[in-house]
Amino acid sequence: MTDLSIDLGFIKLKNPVIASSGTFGYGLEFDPFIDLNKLGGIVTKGLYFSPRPGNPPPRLVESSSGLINAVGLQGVGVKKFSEEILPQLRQYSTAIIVNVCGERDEEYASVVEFLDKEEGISAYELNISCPNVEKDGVCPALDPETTFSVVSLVKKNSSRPLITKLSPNVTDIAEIALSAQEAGTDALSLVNTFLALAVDSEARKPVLPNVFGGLSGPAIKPLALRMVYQVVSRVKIPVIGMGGIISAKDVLEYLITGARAVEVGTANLIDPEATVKIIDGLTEYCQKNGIDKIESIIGTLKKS
Amino acid sequence: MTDLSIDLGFIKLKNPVIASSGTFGYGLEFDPFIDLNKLGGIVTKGLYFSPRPGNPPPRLVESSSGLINAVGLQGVGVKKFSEEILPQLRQYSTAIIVNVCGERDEEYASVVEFLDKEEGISAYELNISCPNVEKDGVCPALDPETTFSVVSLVKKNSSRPLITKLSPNVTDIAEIALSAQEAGTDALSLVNTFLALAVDSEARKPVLPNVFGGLSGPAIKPLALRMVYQVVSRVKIPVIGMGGIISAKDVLEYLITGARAVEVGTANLIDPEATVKIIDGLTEYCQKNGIDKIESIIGTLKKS
Amino acid sequence: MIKDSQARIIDKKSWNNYFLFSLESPRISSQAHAGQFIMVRISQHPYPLLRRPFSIHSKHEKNIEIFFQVSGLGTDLLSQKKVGDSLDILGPLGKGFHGGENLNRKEVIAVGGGRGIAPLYFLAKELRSHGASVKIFYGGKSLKDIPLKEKFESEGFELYCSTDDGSFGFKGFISEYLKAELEKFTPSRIFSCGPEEMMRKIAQLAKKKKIPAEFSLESIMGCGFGVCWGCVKRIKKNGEEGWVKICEEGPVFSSEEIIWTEEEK
Amino acid sequence: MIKDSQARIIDKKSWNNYFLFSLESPRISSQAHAGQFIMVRISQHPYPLLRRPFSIHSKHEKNIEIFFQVSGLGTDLLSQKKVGDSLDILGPLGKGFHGGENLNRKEVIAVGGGRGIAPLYFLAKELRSHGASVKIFYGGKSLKDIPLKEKFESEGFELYCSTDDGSFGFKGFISEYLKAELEKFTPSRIFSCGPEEMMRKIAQLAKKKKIPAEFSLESIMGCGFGVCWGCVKRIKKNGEEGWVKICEEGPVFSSEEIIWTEEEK
Ligand SMILES: Cc1cc2nc3c(=O)[nH]c(=O)nc-3n(C[C@H](O)[C@H](O)[C@H](O)COP(=O)(O)OP(=O)(O)OC[C@H]3O[C@@H](n4cnc5c(N)ncnc54)[C@H](O)[C@@H]3O)c2cc1C
Ligand SMILES: Cc1cc2nc3c(=O)[nH]c(=O)nc-3n(C[C@H](O)[C@H](O)[C@H](O)COP(=O)(O)OP(=O)(O)OC[C@H]3O[C@@H](n4cnc5c(N)ncnc54)[C@H](O)[C@@H]3O)c2cc1C
Ligand SMILES: Cc1cc2nc3c(=O)[nH]c(=O)nc-3n(C[C@H](O)[C@H](O)[C@H](O)COP(=O)(O)O)c2cc1C
Ligand SMILES: Cc1cc2nc3c(=O)[nH]c(=O)nc-3n(C[C@H](O)[C@H](O)[C@H](O)COP(=O)(O)O)c2cc1C
Ligand code: FES
Ligand code: FES
Repeated sequence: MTDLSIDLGFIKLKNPVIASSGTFGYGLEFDPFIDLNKLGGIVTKGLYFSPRPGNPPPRLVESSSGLINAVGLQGVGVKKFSEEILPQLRQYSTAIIVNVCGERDEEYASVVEFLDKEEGISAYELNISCPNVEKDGVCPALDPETTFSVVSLVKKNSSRPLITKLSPNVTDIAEIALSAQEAGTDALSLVNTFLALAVDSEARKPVLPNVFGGLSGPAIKPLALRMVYQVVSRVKIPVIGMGGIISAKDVLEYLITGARAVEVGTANLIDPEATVKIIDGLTEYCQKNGIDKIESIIGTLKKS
Repeated sequence: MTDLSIDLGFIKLKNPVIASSGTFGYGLEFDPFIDLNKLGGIVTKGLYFSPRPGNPPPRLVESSSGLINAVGLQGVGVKKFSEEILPQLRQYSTAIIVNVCGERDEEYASVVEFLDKEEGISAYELNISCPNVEKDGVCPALDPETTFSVVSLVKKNSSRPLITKLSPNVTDIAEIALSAQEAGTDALSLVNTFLALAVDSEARKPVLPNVFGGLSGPAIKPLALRMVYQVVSRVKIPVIGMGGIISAKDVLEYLITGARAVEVGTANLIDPEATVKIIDGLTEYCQKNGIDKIESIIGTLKKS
Repeated sequence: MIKDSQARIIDKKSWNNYFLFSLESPRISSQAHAGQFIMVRISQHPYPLLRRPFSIHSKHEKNIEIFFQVSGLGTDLLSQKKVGDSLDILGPLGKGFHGGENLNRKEVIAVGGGRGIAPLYFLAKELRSHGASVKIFYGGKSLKDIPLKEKFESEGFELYCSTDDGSFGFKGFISEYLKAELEKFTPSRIFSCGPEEMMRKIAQLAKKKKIPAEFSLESIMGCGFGVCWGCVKRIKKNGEEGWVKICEEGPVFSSEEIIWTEEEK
Repeated sequence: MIKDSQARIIDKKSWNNYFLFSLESPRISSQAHAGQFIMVRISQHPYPLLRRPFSIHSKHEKNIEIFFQVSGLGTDLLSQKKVGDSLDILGPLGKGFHGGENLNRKEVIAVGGGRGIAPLYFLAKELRSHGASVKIFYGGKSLKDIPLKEKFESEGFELYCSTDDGSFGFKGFISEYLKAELEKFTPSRIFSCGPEEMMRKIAQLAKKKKIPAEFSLESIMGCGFGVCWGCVKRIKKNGEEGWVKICEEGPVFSSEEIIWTEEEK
């Protein structure tokens, strides 16, 4: 029997495969397609304190092996989430992680404060890295100080483990990672989407009314994997890797590089069974290669 | 008659399509395939003062719609370049731009000093942004101060126009652009490749012995285009855009966004006729749309 | 919602750049209603990346049909698939058309423009099975853009065609033809699918004449099953206006629900 | 060097995951020498992105052949092309084998492992046309990995086969078979193409026996025509050692030129 479980310290996952925020709805939408109990975890769609309208359409545009989105974190707000969605999610035996958003540090803190009273949440993922909320792609994760400020405030207000989600749109992601670690985050997840522009050459205007969007999907994998590499060697806390994962092989690359778990995003849109297929692929890989515990491959990347 | 010519101020190009450094050899290799006189310009392979061995193989790995390279600027050095290559290149009537490299600021300066005595060079492109020379991807273009220092030194030592090539691996590329402008560069070209990692999950090691490589090709286009957008609104000097261009439509997107010319890289490897086909495509586009001068579309992106 | 990764193409017809595929997918077929759609995976590789949405054009026992126009890379690649190939599809998705009941002896109109005709064949047959008498208004740029003409005729639907260039039927937009005909009679309902500009005009007509109307909207879709929030349109429901996912709540909405955006170009 | 974007596949054979394509490309055919290769564009879209290199397996008037094994995505997609499809190819590239002259009555050996047999058919015919008597050593993992056996036999070449599992011919590596045979006679030249490990062993044998030898190397190629510096191997030429582009200076080098790297795994 292959053991796919992963210990993040503050939480034990059935396996390293977590569905990523914004690409998995509130989780329940996948029930017709897969057994949600099989997942390592689910990160719910970005949640602000109040309901959010999101950006005007078009919100999506495809690029070569990539997807650019400017959804702009449309969502239901904490109240509706707690009353209508969480009770349903609780019934599944998988880690429920809530992706927490805010316009200012205080909003992040109040989301966490509100949710702290609710049961059935395993951890918070602090989304300080969404590139398509403010017009110019600015977000707290671009700077070590703004990162420190929001992470430490939220940590103070939360009784649950905190995963801080980093932005790839920086010169030195390890610097931001260290700042988040210093501020008390329990883990890091990386990366959020890459700031991108698509231009409609016929209309001579940006395809997205928001101008910028965030690039995700296979196109970004080599960049995201590099960032995981840069971060794991510098921090002590667990790192959850993501960006362009569509197969078990992709997951192995992240784990070998040093991520302790991964999130699968865009792949869910293309194939609602993606997460489960990947988990099956991991089991198969371990069996073929005589690996009893998948944890044993984490961070085994040889110096070249 | 459609006028594809572009005035960069310091140099007039036949058309906005320049072959990019490192993907076009020393230019001559394309002679069997295309008429080099048709190009807007050619940027030769990165040139250090002395010959350079480059990195051990494998140097290339393909990713989804992208190419990761760690060639490491293997090259012949200024002496052989001036004696054997430049005399042949001079015979073509297209702008010859030499991509200048250096391990320290002084080496950049001495390359330029040496070449200043040679005829037939239209401009230098200062490559301060190659991510696969130093093991960790560090290069001068990651920081406004190191950028300022090398650009101003080279500018002092050069009698020719200077194009500074920027790195995409930064938080705020406009800040670096402004620093290069202040240091006296005549133009900017962006972007060089994105710092990337490919992992061989079977061997559990990086695919490239150099560990990191630079990602180019269609995968990066939305990111590169975004950076051109961010830079053109902040600087006064001309911007040459590049990243993932494979068609005339891609070029139009860059020009509309505000680039005054473009460089075509990876596309040359896939199709040695790529540049000429793109130029033909631009002519066709202009004719169809009643555009007399292609310059008229530069920077015409509407606010969304 | 079912994922059928082995929906075999059992028949293929084409007219210029319009294609009709018959897909064997018993489970999807058994659940499908008019106005619902499927998401088709074009490639097993990440290029093109996303699935593409297509209305269910008709169903016959174990099979469903899609009718599409080549409009870009994805549809181009799809059009090259051959009989015997299998497609990976999700469906039936969305809520489809609503007004299919109590139509006995009533006259209803379905207006399709270009590829927008796709869902109206299924709808027309469903409406007829509910007792309605269905008139089809079918517009295209030119004769070659109304390839389903014969198909509707052979099923005995009353057909009103228009072409922009006058190469067949009424010369002008289908909305203009409809406007002229609405002077002569008043249907109890209008259903429509096609370019947004066409649908907006029809919505205005329907409003003026106080005819209930439903429209099938298009949007770029990331997933088709409600998880990406990519496909929203401005919709007013229960007095509240907001960005509503058309893959989940639509793609069909009534004229009162849709906030038409102004032509942008 | 020619770009032929319309090289039509006029014949296709296959054995398990080995494929033989005959391509109509008169201009490339007329210039081709044994050991040269072509770069094949797999997709008109950017996935997979790069062309893939294949040795010229043979030429017949207007046609060239390639023989390849499915080893990944690119070769998999290539194997799905059909007779009548056109390929976009560049060639002939590289310098090919050198030792093709003054071989009258001389005995030479060509050793191929797996897909590495590809260039040796063209070579063997060229060598024979220069008067040499050619022995072919052909190794594979199993019988199914030496599909060109009959083809060489029917051309009358003396064939020595080995399989790792002993399912056909000598049981063991082809280099071991060669070693055993070299006890019996000494050829005037050895030519080889196949896995690096195999070629290294053959180079050692050749060196010990002082037999001049040439090897066709493989490498990941970005362009195939010398502009990306991606394909380098460690080569010593005129006393100088360095990273040499094998697409331009090779892919064939003599044993003295090649600096064999140690097995890494
Ligand atoms: C619910 C629904 C049902 C549809 N039913 C049909 C149908 O039955 N028959 C048919 O021919 N077409 C239908 N469409 C439109 C069809 O999905 C698009 O034509 C197709 O996705 C274009 O893909 P492409 O790769 O060929 O084009 P691309 O190269 O992706 O784009 C070409 C053009 O099509 C637009 N486009 C891309 N994706 C979509 C999309 N999802 N919806 C609308 N426009 C898009 C792009 O903005 C661009 O202008 C439907 C769309 C929706 C949302
Ligand atoms: C000069 C030359 C001539 C060749 N001739 C033949 C031939 O006649 N018949 C034949 O079957 N094969 C030949 N090859 C090898 C062939 O090019 C590769 O098998 C092919 O490129 C793999 O592509 P892929 O997309 O199927 O595999 P990928 O998915 O790209 O990779 C699969 C495996 O193949 C390796 N690989 C990828 N590209 C190359 C490459 N260019 N060279 C070597 N290994 C590679 C990868 O590292 C990986 O291990 C030749 C290679 C060279 C350099
Ligand atoms: C449509 C869409 C919506 C997203 N919404 C969120 C979000 O609400 N919160 C968040 O932290 N990340 C969001 N993301 C980012 C993803 O969670 C993930 O970080 C990113 O897509 C990279 O992973 P991938 O390449 O596997 O998609 C979104 C991504 C997409 C494509
Ligand atoms: C194989 C290879 C070698 C390169 N060598 C150089 C170089 O010597 N100097 C340089 O400034 N850029 C070099 N580049 C970067 C390209 O000039 C270009 O900036 C980058 O590839 C992005 O453009 P593209 O997506 O069109 O390829 C190289 C790129 C590739 C793929
Ligand atoms: S297409 Fe994803 S939510 Fe509608
Ligand atoms: S493959 Fe590009 S130089 Fe050899």
